[in-house]
Amino acid sequence: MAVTFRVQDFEGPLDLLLQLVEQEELDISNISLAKVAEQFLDHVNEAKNIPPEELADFLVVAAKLMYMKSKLLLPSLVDEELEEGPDLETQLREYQKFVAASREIDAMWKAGHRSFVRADRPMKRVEIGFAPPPGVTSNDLAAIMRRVIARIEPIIRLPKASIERIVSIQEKIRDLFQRIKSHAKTTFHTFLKGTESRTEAIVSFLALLELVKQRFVLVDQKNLFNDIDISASPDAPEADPLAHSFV
Amino acid sequence: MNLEAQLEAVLFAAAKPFSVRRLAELTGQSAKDVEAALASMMESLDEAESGVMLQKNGSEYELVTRPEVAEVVSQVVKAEAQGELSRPSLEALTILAYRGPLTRPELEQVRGVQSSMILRNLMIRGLVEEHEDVRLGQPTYAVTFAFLNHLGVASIESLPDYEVLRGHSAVSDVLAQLEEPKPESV
Amino acid sequence: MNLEAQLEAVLFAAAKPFSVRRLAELTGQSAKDVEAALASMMESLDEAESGVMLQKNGSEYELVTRPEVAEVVSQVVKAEAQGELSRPSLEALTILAYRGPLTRPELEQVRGVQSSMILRNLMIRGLVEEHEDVRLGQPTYAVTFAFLNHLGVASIESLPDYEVLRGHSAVSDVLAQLEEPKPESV
Repeated sequence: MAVTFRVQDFEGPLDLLLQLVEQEELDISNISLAKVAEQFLDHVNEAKNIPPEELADFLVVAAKLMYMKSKLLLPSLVDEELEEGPDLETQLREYQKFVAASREIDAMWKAGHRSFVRADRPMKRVEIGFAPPPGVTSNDLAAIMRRVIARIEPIIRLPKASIERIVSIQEKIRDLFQRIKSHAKTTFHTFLKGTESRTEAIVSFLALLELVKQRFVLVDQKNLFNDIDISASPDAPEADPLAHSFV
Repeated sequence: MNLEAQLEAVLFAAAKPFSVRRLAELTGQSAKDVEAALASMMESLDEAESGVMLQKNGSEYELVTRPEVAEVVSQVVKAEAQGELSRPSLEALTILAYRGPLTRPELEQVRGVQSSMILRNLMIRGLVEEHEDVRLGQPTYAVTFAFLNHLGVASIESLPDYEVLRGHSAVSDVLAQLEEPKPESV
Repeated sequence: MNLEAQLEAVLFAAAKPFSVRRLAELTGQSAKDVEAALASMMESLDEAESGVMLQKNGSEYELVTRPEVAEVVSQVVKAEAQGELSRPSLEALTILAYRGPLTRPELEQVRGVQSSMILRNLMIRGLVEEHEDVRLGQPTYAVTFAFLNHLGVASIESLPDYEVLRGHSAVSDVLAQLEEPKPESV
């Protein structure tokens, strides 16, 4: 689907989602969220400046949106793992309130009507002299320094950990693609069954949607309440779907 | 001399925030009496239209100048320069101000995006601090006096629409869904 | 806001004596009006039995604590200056011991927390001092010889595991981030 308009810079998945809903002049509801699902995916696809450590959060929201959209078409479709966690509609309503409040805070921040604390009198220093902390040893210092270092380490690792997480999502999609090709035919529930965590279910689901979108697979549902059959498309393009996927 | 005068003198002389507990220790009075005296001090400073007000953040108190006189006071004291706030910073500060103290996963739940770098940057700027109380094994974070000072408010309760945003049940609903940890938070 | 409140706020925040002439300049009012406002302030502080009073010394005025509360105030100042160090203070002191001299932004980058009050407190206690070398236009800070002496070590290098902890890559890496542009500007 073509993107019908460009949103302004966005800061996180809920911000993007809110901007899409507001620009379409929709209320926040499950139906309107489903309506903007594909636009959301397109924006995530095209955005160049999503920090790697935030990409996974965008993918989580994308998966929820696509799941909501699928459910509107196929009410029988229920995935317990995707049902878990916060309800996106509630989450977005709350987020909207805080965005509004943050604009007022910003105005106050810029107004310059600030309070001042009392200046420190330089006299104090002269009065006190040397006051070492009682009972502190050099071994205590070494222990504290080790704690400080332990606290820094995750911060240093953050970008690396994010990249590792994205790489693992890519590997997962590659793996799923192979599974579909080799089995030729599978069903939607089988597809989600092997997944262990919510993230994995989301990734599986996203992979499927990508493959459908890029015409690698065909989906077919015999009856309204039946499972969805998935099969490799006979005229699947030769290109690697990963080249076009958004992860 | 009465407790209120003692507390006022201590807050004035030390020129830093004190917790109710610490003030009770220092004056040898019960926390309840200290709280009552502080409430009375807040009221009398307001009534007297003093240039000084008592600011409250959580269970801590500090004496500061009233925002209405900021212009004349800024001629004699320099406040630490704080530039503008980016949108993510503003968002995180607003959520922590109205809903804090919050753990990092709770903040991330409301923002919908991982927030460890934002929290770290706000702590380095002195606008957010880690609190003593831990929830579900996680440290909690709240806005600082430096943040309240910059806005010129006596307490977070005086922020616009405080009751509505603080007490909204839907926020609690969202947060209640947090009992299970987020999958693989980085 | 009224003149009295403006004067009170100026005297409170600046924490030093002011002449009537200077106060008149700051507020843009006549010396006569300033004097009248100061007289009124003196009276209302007395009537309210505040812990703070307006002291006149020659032609200069200063807000000070009332002598009746001197005891509790000096106790507080002493306790604050000589008692145990808070955990955050001890942490800052340790970082400066192992990794100093550091500028304030560098110390804050390693701690992940704003540290100006803590740094001031450590200097007041004679545990930390400003160093000669300046980096990026910022003064640097290191622990004092008196503090090392107190710990019973002859030099910084004799601190336990000095080489390993000082040279740890996590600390160097996080300090290196100070020079790079931040991923998210706060």
